[in-house]
This record gives sequence, structure tokens and C-alpha cells, in this order.
Amino acid sequence: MGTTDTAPAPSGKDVLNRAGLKLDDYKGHGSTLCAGCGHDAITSSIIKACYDYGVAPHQVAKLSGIGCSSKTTNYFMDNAHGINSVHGRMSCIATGAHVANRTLLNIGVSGDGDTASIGLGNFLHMVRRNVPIVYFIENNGCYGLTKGQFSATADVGSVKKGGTYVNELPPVDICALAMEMGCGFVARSFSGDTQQVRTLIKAAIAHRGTAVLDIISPCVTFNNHEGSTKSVSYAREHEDPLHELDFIPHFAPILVDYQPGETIVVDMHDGSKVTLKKLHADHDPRNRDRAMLLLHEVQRTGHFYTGLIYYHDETKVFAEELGLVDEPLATLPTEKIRPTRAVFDQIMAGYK
Amino acid sequence: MGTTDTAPAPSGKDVLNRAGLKLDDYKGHGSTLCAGCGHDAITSSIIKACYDYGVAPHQVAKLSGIGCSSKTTNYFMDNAHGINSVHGRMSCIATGAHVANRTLLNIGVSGDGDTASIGLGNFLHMVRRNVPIVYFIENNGCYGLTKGQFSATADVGSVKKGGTYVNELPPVDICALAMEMGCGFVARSFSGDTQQVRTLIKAAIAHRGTAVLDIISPCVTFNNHEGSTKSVSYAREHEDPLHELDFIPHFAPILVDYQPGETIVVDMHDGSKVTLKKLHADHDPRNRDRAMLLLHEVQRTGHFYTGLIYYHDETKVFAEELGLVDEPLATLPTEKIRPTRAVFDQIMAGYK
Amino acid sequence: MSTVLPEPISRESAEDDRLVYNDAVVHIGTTNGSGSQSANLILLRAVCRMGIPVSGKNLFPSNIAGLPTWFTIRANEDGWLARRGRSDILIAMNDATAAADMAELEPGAMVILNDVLKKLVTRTDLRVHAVPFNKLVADACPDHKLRKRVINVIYVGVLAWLLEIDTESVAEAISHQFAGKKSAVTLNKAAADAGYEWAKNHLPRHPGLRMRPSHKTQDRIIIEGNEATAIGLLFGGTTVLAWYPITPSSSVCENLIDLFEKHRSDPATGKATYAAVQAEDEIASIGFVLGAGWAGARAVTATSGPGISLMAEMAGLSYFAEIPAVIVDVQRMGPSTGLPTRTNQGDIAKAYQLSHGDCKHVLLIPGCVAECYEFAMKALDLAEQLQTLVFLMSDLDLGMNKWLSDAFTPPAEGAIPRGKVLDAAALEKVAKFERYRDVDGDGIPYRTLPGTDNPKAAYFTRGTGHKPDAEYSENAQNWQQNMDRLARKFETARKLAPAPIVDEVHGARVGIIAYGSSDPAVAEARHILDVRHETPTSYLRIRALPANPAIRDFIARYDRLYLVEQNRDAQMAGILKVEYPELAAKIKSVLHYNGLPIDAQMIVDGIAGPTERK
Amino acid sequence: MSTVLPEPISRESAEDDRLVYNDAVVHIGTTNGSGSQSANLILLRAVCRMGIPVSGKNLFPSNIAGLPTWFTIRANEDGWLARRGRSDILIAMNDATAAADMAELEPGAMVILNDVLKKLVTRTDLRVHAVPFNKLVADACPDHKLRKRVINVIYVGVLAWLLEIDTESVAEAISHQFAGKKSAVTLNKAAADAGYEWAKNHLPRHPGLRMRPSHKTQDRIIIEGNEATAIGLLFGGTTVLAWYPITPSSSVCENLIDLFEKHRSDPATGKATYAAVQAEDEIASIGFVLGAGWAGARAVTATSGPGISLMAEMAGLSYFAEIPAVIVDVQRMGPSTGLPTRTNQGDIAKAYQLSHGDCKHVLLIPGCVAECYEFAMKALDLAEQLQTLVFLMSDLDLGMNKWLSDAFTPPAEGAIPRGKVLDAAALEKVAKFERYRDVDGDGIPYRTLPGTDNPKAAYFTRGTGHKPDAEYSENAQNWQQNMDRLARKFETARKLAPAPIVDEVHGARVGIIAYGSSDPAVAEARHILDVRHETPTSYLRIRALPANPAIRDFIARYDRLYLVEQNRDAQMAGILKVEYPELAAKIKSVLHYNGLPIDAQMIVDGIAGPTERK
Ligand SMILES: Cc1ncc(C[n+]2csc(CCOP(=O)(O)OP(=O)(O)O)c2C)c(N)n1
Ligand SMILES: Cc1ncc(C[n+]2csc(CCOP(=O)(O)OP(=O)(O)O)c2C)c(N)n1
Ligand code: SF4
Ligand code: SF4
Ligand SMILES: [Mg+2]
Ligand SMILES: [Mg+2]
Repeated sequence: MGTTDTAPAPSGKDVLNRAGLKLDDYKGHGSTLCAGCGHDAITSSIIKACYDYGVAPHQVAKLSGIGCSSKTTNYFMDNAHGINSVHGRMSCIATGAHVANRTLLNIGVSGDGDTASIGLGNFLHMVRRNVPIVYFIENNGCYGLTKGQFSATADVGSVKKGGTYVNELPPVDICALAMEMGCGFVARSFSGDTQQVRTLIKAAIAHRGTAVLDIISPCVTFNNHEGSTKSVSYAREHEDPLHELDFIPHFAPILVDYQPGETIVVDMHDGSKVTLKKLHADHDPRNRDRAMLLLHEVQRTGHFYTGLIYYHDETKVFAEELGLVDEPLATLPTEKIRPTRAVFDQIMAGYK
Repeated sequence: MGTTDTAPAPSGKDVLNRAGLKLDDYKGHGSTLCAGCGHDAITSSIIKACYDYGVAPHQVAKLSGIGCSSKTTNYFMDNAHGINSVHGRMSCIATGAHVANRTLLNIGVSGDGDTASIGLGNFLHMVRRNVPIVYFIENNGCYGLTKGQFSATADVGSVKKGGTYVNELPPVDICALAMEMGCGFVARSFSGDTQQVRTLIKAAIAHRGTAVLDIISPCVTFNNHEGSTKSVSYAREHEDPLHELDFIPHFAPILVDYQPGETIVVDMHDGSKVTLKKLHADHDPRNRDRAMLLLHEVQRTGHFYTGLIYYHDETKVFAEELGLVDEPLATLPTEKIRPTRAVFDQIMAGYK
Repeated sequence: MSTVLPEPISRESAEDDRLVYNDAVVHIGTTNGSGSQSANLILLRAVCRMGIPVSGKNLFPSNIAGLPTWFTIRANEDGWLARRGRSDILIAMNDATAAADMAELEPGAMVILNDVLKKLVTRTDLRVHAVPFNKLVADACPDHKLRKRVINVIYVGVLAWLLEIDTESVAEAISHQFAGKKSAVTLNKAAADAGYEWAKNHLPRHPGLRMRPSHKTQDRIIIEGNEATAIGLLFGGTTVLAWYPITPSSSVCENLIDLFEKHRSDPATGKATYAAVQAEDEIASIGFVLGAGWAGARAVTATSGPGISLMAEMAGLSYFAEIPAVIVDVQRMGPSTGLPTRTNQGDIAKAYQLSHGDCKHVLLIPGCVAECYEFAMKALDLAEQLQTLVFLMSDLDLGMNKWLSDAFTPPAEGAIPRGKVLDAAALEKVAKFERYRDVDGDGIPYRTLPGTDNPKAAYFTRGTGHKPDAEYSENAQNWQQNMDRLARKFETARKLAPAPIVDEVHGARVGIIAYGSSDPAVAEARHILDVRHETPTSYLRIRALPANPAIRDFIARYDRLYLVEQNRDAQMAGILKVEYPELAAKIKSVLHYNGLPIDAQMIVDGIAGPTERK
Repeated sequence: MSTVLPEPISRESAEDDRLVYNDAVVHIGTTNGSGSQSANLILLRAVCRMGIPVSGKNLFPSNIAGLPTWFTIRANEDGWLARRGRSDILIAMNDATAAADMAELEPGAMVILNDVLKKLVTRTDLRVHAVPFNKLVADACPDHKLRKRVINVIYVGVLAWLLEIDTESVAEAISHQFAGKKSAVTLNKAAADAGYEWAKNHLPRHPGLRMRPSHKTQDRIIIEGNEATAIGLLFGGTTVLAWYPITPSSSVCENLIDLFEKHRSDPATGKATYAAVQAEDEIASIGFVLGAGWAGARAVTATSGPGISLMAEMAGLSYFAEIPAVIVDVQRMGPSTGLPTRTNQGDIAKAYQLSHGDCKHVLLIPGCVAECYEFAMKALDLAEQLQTLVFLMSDLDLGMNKWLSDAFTPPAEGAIPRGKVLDAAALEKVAKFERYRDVDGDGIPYRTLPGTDNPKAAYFTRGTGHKPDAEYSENAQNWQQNMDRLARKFETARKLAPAPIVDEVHGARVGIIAYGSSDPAVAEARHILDVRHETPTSYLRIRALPANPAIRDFIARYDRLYLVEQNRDAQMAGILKVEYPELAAKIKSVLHYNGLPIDAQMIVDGIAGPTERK
């Protein structure tokens, strides 16, 4: 797990971050998930990353569908509004929330069932619109909440717990599909690699469009047995980080000496930087074709690369594409949303 | 339009094909589409290809959703059963029909709205299951039947007819998405290139899994103006066939001398062959990475390549994956679908 | 397709061979996509300019071009503007339907026929005039390519001669139709003139019918319901429109987008004070609306039957998580894909209880274009006030046909009411914020919006069981109490929704209840019942659900009670029978469900018994 | 959560301090995922083996592990097996709920408490026995890791002592539970023995309650409704199952798949004579079913509320294009996501008229597990016979709880009826095949399947307007006639669907109507009403919609008529009020909607007025 984090984050959990908050201020309700569930690890990473980043909770919209994963928005940032909507449609809720209030930071948590099965079409269209959101797929290859049926991301050869049934359908590659829809931030990680997950979250928050985080997150109850490629031990043993990742936020730039050729610096729209120190794989997330080829290699071999797979930020976010005013539409005053009497009369005249 | 067709098809329209039928036997109801609609050209190509191939109409299931394109299943092969279902869900109906009767030849006709908007998720899952079907997307970049709104395949920069609105969202690339879902037969063509379309249809019929045919099919009423990249004239002027295509059916093999390096021969599962004579582009549809790179080039440049983009046939079709009996499930006799009294008693005993 | 009708009331005089003024039905059969629509609108507007009430009903196929389409214009001095089955004059331009269209006419009716269709005439009891349309258009329009576009205007000229329609009004209507396009105006005027001149030279005036100037349309507008709805949504302060195209609701959205583009840019920045999003499907549309409503926008979607079905799951979330949302349902003929271009009121019961589990929704049901406008605003207000889903139940007849109306009432002055929303300042003043607590006893709780900078603001929204403080709960009592509160809120909705319009006639023993686009046909039917059948009737028009108590009283008051609706299953009758079980047996249904706009005579027949064909 | 209940009938003797035999409710509070389920099943089965009727209700959270869960066992000699609110004995194993669980007990109730929870006891009016579970399990189970799995079996032993449950029966139940797994059997027996021995040494027997051998359960089975439904679907000849996981319907599918794998391989080839497809969502599930039904398969899907909503559009296609389909709706508490692990009958009206536009569907409503089995077969038959969508309306209580039942009746001999399908040979014999022609006057047309090798076979299926020959039509008459035929077909369905079960008591003036899982509670309530309130009642149990005319007669016959249902909005009452407007005012509702299985006392209270707590 070759990721470090040199972001100038507050060092102790009681230290106030730039929003004037402590780590605990980012906590939520106690989790009701199974002990050891990968999702809880991701929740912790979200808490830590938001604290490090200095996110203002009241500006956050926590969005989710239905599933064990989708429950977790209740387990962080109690001071943010949250909505646990219906199965597979969080992407739609997010799009609506974004156009209603473009100033919100959307944090969406979904599962592989929620996103890759029932929600696939809507998810891909949200990506196409480049709706600003940090979109987590807490990917455990199964439907946790309904007791462990295979999901569409189960790998070929996965064995059903306590059964003989082997999945033979190819897994849906959410990262590749997101890239095909023009996604500008595509990452894959492992819930247990908390350092990498956190760094990716911070980068995703800094990204202005849709950021897709496909995080392998073992279901310890239903998909953690031998024969599962999404078990804790399988993931731990097979994770192969593409690079050592570091996030340097725009609000606290630090000077680092990079070894040319060894480190890639990705400049983000808001001035933040992500640095990627090359490990054995030679991957540049700014090259779309190469990113695709990497994903295809993974599809063939099942190799478990993690890290920032693809990044670009040239696309307008949806509110820009729509040419919206800067303020939230939600709270525009009457005079901005109801045309004048003169306009009314003019419209009536047109029908005379 | 560099496609020839040397398949030993019956030469005149009244000549009986191997099914003992004439060309007219493949016709359907008169079209009610606008004169000049691209969809009608595809209908003609379907009629001719099925005649050439010697398809048995009663073994065909014609499947469609809702849209101008989806209406066309009524305009060919009146002697086949057809179903015009609901908007965007033909893929589901097809999957059900396939498992109920695996011996049917499924011919599905859909539009870009039907497939790439409302039907996207279900379509991709059908592809993932490799349901045997010749699946047409009659792609006109708009919703014809509801009067010309942009669809999700409208190119960036497309101008709305009679308006100033320019589409800025990236088009959904159905071919690329299908490939990501493991599709083994991916082609793109132009309704006006009837020779190429017909050859592709025959190859698609010979293919045993899902064959996706993304055919640019101009809507002459709503998307044929200047500024449209899906107009007749634009397509005619910009079409760039990847290769000269030929289909040699398994039932009438002929010997042809190929110039090595110039011609690629794709061997199909049933013994048919598709030959591709290289034109200026150097494309081998058996190479997935290359096919993907080609599609990405198209996404960047908007270049209108047509032909067989990708082919492989290693994947089981869905009925095989399910291990179904060879006969149609639909008509299995009672003794095959109702277990014996002894089984009943045994089950009851288990609950005592 | 024509219903058997007796002579209309105001024409009794025709039998004495005197002329009948300002009462005629002209039925025009053309081809879809042939551009006849502009000719028809010119005709409509010319009559209207003469001060004569007029309506236009478009009967079009679910197809883009090449199939038969009909347009029926009814001019009526008394303002009876519902569909009337029997036509006085048929304009037969389409070879595919001319024969059948002629077959349906009453003896003595007039036919204006494109002379190339002459061979299709088999009846001898009609007054057929063959007009050389092709020759006339060739003369009037030198440019070969433009002829197709103006050929239909020739029949406007012919009719102007026959019925004595004011040629000045025709000219004005042409100028209005092609406002700003000079050459089009010239060309169309020439074509109308050509028709007029030819008719003047070759035909007598119509033997029985004439138009003469009146004064019944001053300051009135001609508008489609979907245009009216769009205007209402504009002035209602819609900030988010999410939609997926579907006939017959698309034009609500397309009109609204046009209005948005013209009237809703921020003057300072030129940026949009609205978001109009074409979704990928109806689940997404309603999902966007809920997301936006949750975040505080005034969000709306418009759809028709199939879309309503797809929105079912989200409708339940709106109800249960109490998220404001508005769905405009422009009803078309169902079930299934049905007849996308035919009208029906078949979603009433479906929308009312849309979604699984116990839930009911608020329905606003406009009966005229002015109410489309008013109720669109009202729906937005109520959705936020009640924090729930509100339907605007229009239909294809109301939405896509041309209706004469008084100009609409301008929107109320003052700030748009936004319901019980606590902002940061308001939160300062409360000790505790509990999202689902019934503080005011009306069942309506308070809410806050994401982005509210106050530590009390945040709460968690869910479609699962919850306590007043919005916390998750599977507790039996919590569940039941919350459901009971929602029922209470529905009672508040009953009070806030528009009350019915009641017209009680002294001495009437028959009561009629109807709703939506049936209104003009009911009005005319009441007149016929009164004048011809000596049956005065009282009338209650439902304008919303849940049902207003006045409906109960009305039902109780009459000996015979008929509920007129445009569906097979008597959906509204079912709803009222459940509301008022003690009166259930009284409610008789008059049902119309063949896809055509409802006409007065079928209502008369339903109430007075069928009339014999003379 | 407990309802105020009087002493149960058969215990009146307890007041005289005599022992009560075979009548007890044991309420067990543990933690989800702690493996208590097997202990509870052992207990259930041990009582059953003694010949005593018994039921088990599982009250579990919508969560996988770690949250509170309850299991309630009711043993009753007279066969009253509905939920009874007041428990005689509480087994308190969960620190999170022990205090609240104790608070709900009636004075004098007994508590078996894990001794580590002793500090939670505050009441003095309970008989509390603290048992050293941890110590006992440590002694009985040397392997540290296995202790968690067997600790709960200790209370089985304790109860066996207290209630005099036959230890042999306990041993047999353990063997049954772990059939084939020897070491598990040994371990669990040791744990049960440990509990028994400890109790014997430290506690007196229960002061009032005892179990003693009876003979009421011979040849009876213990089964969940979803298992029964799966067996019905297996023997009904299902060939295509399409599903998307959702609580509480998943186990219908998972059970059916198990059965398929065991019993539906072609003996010759070993290949599957069924397709079981896990879909990507519910729209796909019902789409697969319709595609398969269209192609001739017997296709079924199972789902719950949210899935029903998503299936709305396709439901209309099934109705209108007349494609056989079966949906099993295992109802859970809605609206919205609601309470996924709580029971309700809130989809009745929703399923009945699912989809936009005029349409109604056939509903089969099983009232016991045997009917789950029978009606599953019946649904498949009716769907093909009527060529339409048929719902099987189960619920979570019926589907996921343990029910005692007579062994099911084996399926009928002979070929499965496949409805009016014309194959190639049959087509030879007919002059003309018209898909939607009502040849037999029952509204049901003939159909053909794709793949039929006959030139007459092909037709075009559509959700749009069509003529009897299946050709597209927008014609008003065609539309109306087709809709009228579909209404006629619904009348045929009325005749074919299962008639209600009626138990008329001579002299009764009160009639009760109920359906589904309310049946046992109604039966018990009638007994209470009869014995305690001197109110004999007649009872009609609805088993299907459209409503059978016998329901009308029943309603008419009684002075007071109560319709018991498990939803807030009196959904079935609404349906009947519309069916029988002249009787609408008579129907009073008794409604239960807090998510718990319905109990007899709330019905008694609803009919006789609430009973005071003594
Ligand atoms: C419309 C609908 N269908 C089905 C369900 C049942 N359901 C709840 S969660 C879930 C799947 C969850 O899987 P995933 O998204 O991977 O989350 P996980 O529990 O594995 O984290 C399903 C099918 C539902 N709630 N709604
Ligand atoms: C659920 C649903 N939503 C919307 C519609 C309306 N509708 C009919 S066809 C169509 C789009 C057709 O577009 P496409 O599939 O591209 O076909 P085309 O007409 O362009 O060939 C739409 C939105 C519908 N029939 N059903
Ligand atoms: S079931 Fe699986 S996914 Fe759900 S909480 Fe437990 S471990 Fe996590
Ligand atoms: S509207 Fe367009 S897609 Fe539809 S028939 Fe006409 S040309 Fe074809
Ligand atoms: Mg999952
Ligand atoms: Mg299209």
C-alpha cells in the first residue's frame, strides 16, 4: 500500500482544521453494519479526509441509494443533510440536488448492486452530465443487505458462499464504463488501504466534476470466503498500487522536489495537485488511451491495480453546461423567479 | 462505400432461396415513416439479408421498443411473430424470449433514444448476458417519434433544428459501451450504405451471441439540417468504410484467393466467414484493444468509420450459460416440467 | 366516428329554410406533415377575429408524416365549443380517408373536395363541390417548391366565400400566423384570395350557414392547455424542470423552455435562473425533481401515462419522506402505450394512489386552459406548502387543442409562499428542530434545506421508518403514528386544494358531476337537457382530490346523480364511492372512452336515454 | 409493542391456580446474526413433536448482524397460533433491548435473563430467573470459537425444564435441525442438557404453565409461506423464473432455485428444464417474464412493494397485449422503502389496478401456507388460461414465518392446462387465426407462439390500439370494443378465480370479512367474541379478486359487517365499496398497520369495542 499523505492536515484529532472543526465533528451515527465490514473502513476514511480537507459540513449533501453501503451516509458527518433515497437512483437525486443548489458538495455512497445493476443507466447518464459529486461504489461483488446474492461486479469464477454456483458472467467494469461516459476522475482502491482511499477522496473533493471511486470493500458476512475475489485476504494479498499518491491542497501548497520521470504531478482545476510517485507499473492517469488499456488488462487478468486511473478536468460541470446563475436556484428570491407583470401582459397579447 | 457481397445469394428476387422463399416473402406491412427516413433503408436491407441468408420466418422473433425505429419490425417479415413492447425494454423482452425458446432467431430493432437513453442499463445487461440477437440501433441522434428532441447520441456541436440550441454533452458511444460489456460482435454502419449493412446483417445472423449494429440512420424530418452530424448528406460525405466486407455463409462456402496482408478472414462459429479487404485504415476487428482505440479516436475526432469494429465468439450464449435443455422451455411437456409424485412426497417429508 | 346527434339547438330555425348564423362545424381531412395546420389556424383565428367563439380540435395519428389527420373547427355564437360529432362541411384533401369521411356525413352536408378525388364520391345526398386545388395553387404560387406549403390555404379562401367569413379577418389571421415573414404573408394571402375568387366565380354561398360579425371574443385568447400550463409554471417560479419527451406532454416542457429562455435570464449576468434538464427516462425526471425539491428548488416534471407508471416508486418516496414535487400528467389513452394521440382521463385513480403501500396524493384537475395556468402555479405552491407530491391532471384534449379563453389573471403580488422552511435565522429562534414533528397540528412538519448554515439544520431523509426527529425506527408505534400524521396532513390538503365549482339550478332534480376537459361538453349537454328534454340540471365540477366536502353535499341533494368521466372504469366514481359510502349507490356513471374528445350528445344520451336518429 | 390483552380463553382455569397445559407464548430477544434462529427452531419443533400446535414469528431488523431481533413462539392446544401480544415468558439475551422488553411484560410474567444483564432488572412484579449462560456454555462447549453458536440452545434446555417440554422431543428436534452433522448434534444436545440440568437444580417448574403430549400435529408440517410458494411454482411447471433480490420475497426465488436444481434436470441430458435468471432490476424481471410468456413459457417473478411500483408499466403491457405473467408479491410495510422486515397488506389496491390507464388485474390471496402452494400453481394456470397478469398476494408474515399446516395436496394428475394456444396442427384446422377475436364469448382470444411452423401463426403484438386481427388501429370503435372485451374477460376471471371460504354461523348477526395472513387471528377473535362477548360471528375469507358474487351476498346478510385488513387505507374495503355501492355503507373497517403480525385481540376490540386492561 504505497500511498503517503503529505497534505498539511491537522495532526491530532482535536486540532481544529481550516473550517475550525475537530475530527469528531465529522463523525456520524454509530454503524449498524457487521463488524469488520469494508464499508465501515471507507466511512472512517471519508471522515478523516473531510476533516483533513476542512470541508464545511453544512455545505455537504450526503446522498445514497439502498444497501448496506448506502446506509453509511448516516455514519459520517451528522451535521450535513443526508438522503437515503431509493435503490439505484441516487445519481438522479444528486443531479437534482446539484441543479437546485450548485454550491453543495455532493458526497454519494452507493454499492455495486445499487450502481452496476439497477442504477447502471442512470449512473452513466449522471457521469455524462458531469454532475459534481464524489461518487463511491463500495464494491463487494454482492448484494449485502439482501443476503449475499452475486452482483454484476462479481468476478468470473467467484463461488457463491456455501454453495457450488460459480459466476460465469463477466463483471461490469464501472471504471471503464465511467470513462466511456467521459468521466474526468476515475479511481479504484481497496477499503483496507485507508491511506490511499483518503488521498483519493481529498483529490475527488478537489475535482470539480464527477469523481468515481470504485472501492473494493469486502462483505465479511457474505463474500469473504475462499473463492471470492472480493474477500479481505484476497484484496490484501493482491492489491497492487499503481503509484504512491499524495494530495497537496490548493489552500496549503507546499514545495516538494519531484524526481523527474519518477513523479507525475496532476494539476487540478482549483490549484490543488495530486502527485503520483511511480511504482513498478508505468501509469500516467492523464492519458485516456493508456488508462483504458490498463483497465482492459485488468479485465483480462484480474490484476488488482489501485490508484488514480484517469484524470482530466476540461469538461464543464453540469451547472455550467446549463449556464446557471452562481447562487443556488433553490433560494432565489421571488423577483428572480417570477417575471414581471409586463412580461405577463406581453405573453397574453401574443395569444390574442 | 467499399463493400461488395459475394455471398452466393439467389440472384433475382423471384428466385427461391435455401428456405424455398422469394424476396417478397420477407416483406412486411407498408411503412408509415416519413419518405426518405433512414430507417426504411435499413428495413429493406433486413429484408434482403434475411432472404439472402435463407432465414425461416417462423423461427424469427421480431422485437422492438417504442419509437419510429421500433415501428419498423412491422415493415418486414410478416410471417414472423413480432412484438412492439415498451420504450427502452426490448432487451428485457428479448432475454425472456430467448430463455423461453432458445431456438428462435431474435431480430431486435431499437432507436438511439430507446437504447442509449431510457434503455441503457437494461441493454448493457443484455449484452453482458450475451443473449443471441441481431440488435439494431437505428441511430439518428434524436427522438424521431416525439418530434426531434436531441438524444444521448447527438454529437457535441449538433444544432437543434430550427433553433439555436447546440448540444454540448458528449454522445453516448453505444459500440464502446457494448464492447465494455463483452459484446462479441460490434459494427457501425450507415443506412445508406446498403451493401455494407446487408453484409453486416448476414454476419450478425451467423453470429451466435449478441450482435450490436449501430447504424447511423438519418431522420429526414428532424435531424437532417445543416449542423446535424447525422444528416443524409453529412453521413454520405463523411462515411469512411474500414474495409471492403464480404460474407461467405457456412452453407455455401466458396473458395476465394485472398491477398495476404490485404484481407482478413474472420472465421465464425458456425463455419461462415467474413472477409475484410483492407482499405486505407488498418483495422483488425479481432483485436479488442485496437478496436477500442479506434472508437476512442472516433470519439475525439468524430471520424465516421464504418464496418465490423470488433468480433469474437468465445463467450457462451445465455442459454448455454444457464445450461438449458436444447428444446424450447416454452413447449416442454408436463412430464418434463412437473416433478413426480415421489418427489412431492419427499419434499413434504422434509418439512415434517 | 360521428355520434348520432339531433340538430343542435340554435339551428332549429334552419328547418324553416332561414339562414343560421355563427354555428357551424367544419371538418378538415388532410395528411399529417402536409402543413395543413397553419391553414387551419388561419381559419380558426379569422372566425375568432369576427367575434365568434370558436374551437379547434386536432385529431392526429401517432406518426410524423404521411398519415391521415383531421382538424375540426367549431364556431358557435352561444359558446358551445365541445366536439360535435356531425360536421356541416367536410374539406376532403386526403385520398386515403375522403371516402370514409364522406360516408360519415349526414345527408345534405357539404363537401369541399380536391377535384382529383372526385372519383371517390359515391353518395348523392351530399352537396359536393370539387375544387381544382392543384391548378389554383399553381397559378397563385409560381415557386414549385412552395406549393405544398400553401395549397391548404386555398380552402380557407373557399370557405370564406361560402360562409361569408370576413376577408379582412382572414388577411389579419394570415399576418398573425406568419408574423414578420413578409413573403410568407404575401404568398398565403395570394392563395387564400385564389380560393376565394374561384369560389365566388363558381359556387353559390352555403345554403344554410353564414358567419357574421359578433362581439363574443373581445380580449379573449386562443391557446392550448399545455401553453397555459407552461405559463403557469413560469410565473409559479419553477426553478427546475426535468422531463423526458412523451406525447402529449412534451409541449408543456418545450413551451416552458421557450418561456424560460426569453424571460428567465438574470438581468445582471445573463445566466439562467432555471434549470431545464432533459432526462434519460422518467425515473430520472422524477428523481431530479425529488433531488431538487429536497434541496429547496421548485421542481416540476411533465409526462403522460407510461411515465406515470415509471414514476411510481419515487412517488412513494415523495409522499413518505415529504419532499415537494409536481408532476404534470397530460393524460392520453391507455393502458400501455395505448393511443398516444388520443385523449382520456384514465390516470385519475392511478395517480391518486400511485406507488405501493398506503399512500394517496393531491390532484389538481383543471377544467379549462385558464385553470391549467392557475393550477400550475397552485401545484407548485401546494407541493411546498404540504411538502408532498402534487399532480396536475390535464389531458390531451385540454393540452393540445385550441381553446378560447378569457385572458388569464395575472399572478398574485408579493412573495411566492415557500411553505414551512426554517432557514438559519429561523433556526436560531427555535429550541429544537425536528423534521417530522407535527408542531402546528395540521400534519405538516417543518423542514430545512441542505446548505443551511446552522448546527440545528441537518437531518437525515429516508424512505424507511422514522421518528419525529427523523431518526430511523422500526418501532410499531413510531410507524403508525407517522402514518396517522400523514393521513392528517392529507386532511389539510383537502382544505387547501381548490374547491369544486358548483352551479345549482333551482328546481333541478338531476345533478351532474364532471371534471377536467369534459366541462364544455357538460355545459352544452345541460343546455340540451334543459331545452329539449325539460330536464334542468345542477352541475358540480371537481377541481381537486382529496374530495372537497361540498361534493358530498351535492350528491346528497339530488335525486339522480351522474358522474361524467372519460374512462372505462369509472375511476372518479370509485374514489367518491369510497369517500361517501352512504351515497355510493346514488352515483351513476356516464362514461366516454373511445379516444375522441367528449361531446355533449353522449352525455345527454347517458342521462336522458339515447336519442333516435331521425 | 404489546397490545392490551385479556387472559386468553383456554387459560381461565389459571385463575383458580390450576396448571394450564399447552398454552404459552415465549418471547425471545437476541441479536441479529447471533445464531439464535437454530435454537428457536429447535424449541418450535420440540413442542410440535409433542403433538402441540405451535407457531413461530420472527421479528428481525432490516440489517445483517448486530441489531436486536425477536422470535415469538406460541404453543396452543386449540390451534390459536396468531401473534398474541402478551408474553408469558421472556428470554432476554440482548442487553440493548432487555430493559424495554421487560417493561412490556404483564405483571407476573417470567423472565429468563442472561445473568450478565441482571442490572437491567427494575421491576419487582416479574418472576426473574438469571441464568449464567456464559458459564454454562463454557462448561458445555470446550471449543471457544463454537460457543457463540450454541449459547442460545441453553435456553431451550432451561425452558424444557420449566415447561416440562419432552427432552426426547428436544433431542429429536436437534437431530432434525443439524441433520447429518454429527458433531453439531452432539454439541447442541450438550448445551441443551446443560441448560436443563442447571434449571432443574436451581429453578422450580413454571408456576402455571406446562406442556404435555398431545396429538394435534400428526402428519403436519412446519413450513414458511415462501417455501410453500416455491413448491407450488415447482409443481406448477414454472419454466422461467426472473427475479431481483428484495426482502421478503427473495426466499421464494432462492427456495425455488434450490428445488429446480434438485428436481428439474432433464434425466437424459442433465440439462435444466428451467431458466432462473437474476435480473438487473425489477423492470428487467417483469420484462423477462413478459418476453418468456409471449414466447410460451410459464414465467414468474417474485418481488415486494418497491418492485411492484417498478413493474407498473409492464403490468399494463401484460394486460393490454394479453401476455401471461405471474408476479408473487410478498408484501412488506410500505410506502417507499418502508419497513422491509415488517408485514403489511398495503399493496392490495395497488396491485389490483397497477399501471396507468384503465386496467385491473387478477389477484390470488392465500390465507395459509397450503394456499401459497395451491395458488402458486393456480396463478400459473390462470395466467395462461386468461392470458394476463396474475398476482399472488402473500405477505411477510405468511411468507417468512413458521406455520403449522396439513401436508399439501399433491398436484392434480394429467397434463398442465396451457390455455388457448393454437399450435401448427391446430392452425391447420382453423380457417383464420385472429389474435384478439373473442371466438368463444368469454373474452379470451386464442394465441400462437413464435416458432410455430404454420403460415397462419404469425401476428404482431403491441401495446398500442389494435383490431381483432392484431393490426394497428387508432379507430375509436376498435379501441372501445377491445376495451369492452377486456372487461368481459375480467368477468370470466371472476368466475375462474378461487371462491371465498365462508363459515356461516346460525344466528350470527355479525359478519367478518378478512383475507390473507389475517386468517388465524380472525379465527381466534371469533372464538373470543363468541365465548367472551356472546357475539357469534360468521366469517368470509376473500381468496381472490375480482370479487366473487358470494361476497356481495355475505355482506347483505349481516347486520354488522367488519372487514379486517392490515393497511391504513382500508384498501380492500375500498374495492368492495366500488363493487357493491348499494352495500358500501355497511362495511366497517378494522385496520391494523403497525408492522407486527395481526393479533386476535385488536380484532375483538375493533368489533366489540376496546377491552379495559384489568
Ligand atoms: C427497487 C428495489 N429493489 C430491490 C430492493 C432490495 N435491495 C435492498 S439493498 C439491495 C442490494 C444492495 O446491494 P449493493 O448496492 O451492492 O449494497 P451492499 O448491501 O452490498 O453494500 C437490494 C436488491 C430495494 N430496496 N428496492
Ligand atoms: C416510457 C415512455 N416514455 C416516453 C415515451 C415517448 N416516446 C416514444 S418514442 C420515444 C423516443 C424515440 O426515440 P428513438 O428510440 O431514438 O427512436 P426514433 O423515433 O428516433 O427512431 C419516446 C421518448 C414512451 N413511449 N414511453
Ligand atoms: S452484510 Fe456484508 S456488506 Fe452488509 S454490513 Fe455485513 S459485511 Fe457489510
Ligand atoms: S420523424 Fe424522423 S425517424 Fe421518424 S419516420 Fe420521420 S424521418 Fe424517420
Ligand atoms: Mg454490494
Ligand atoms: Mg432516434
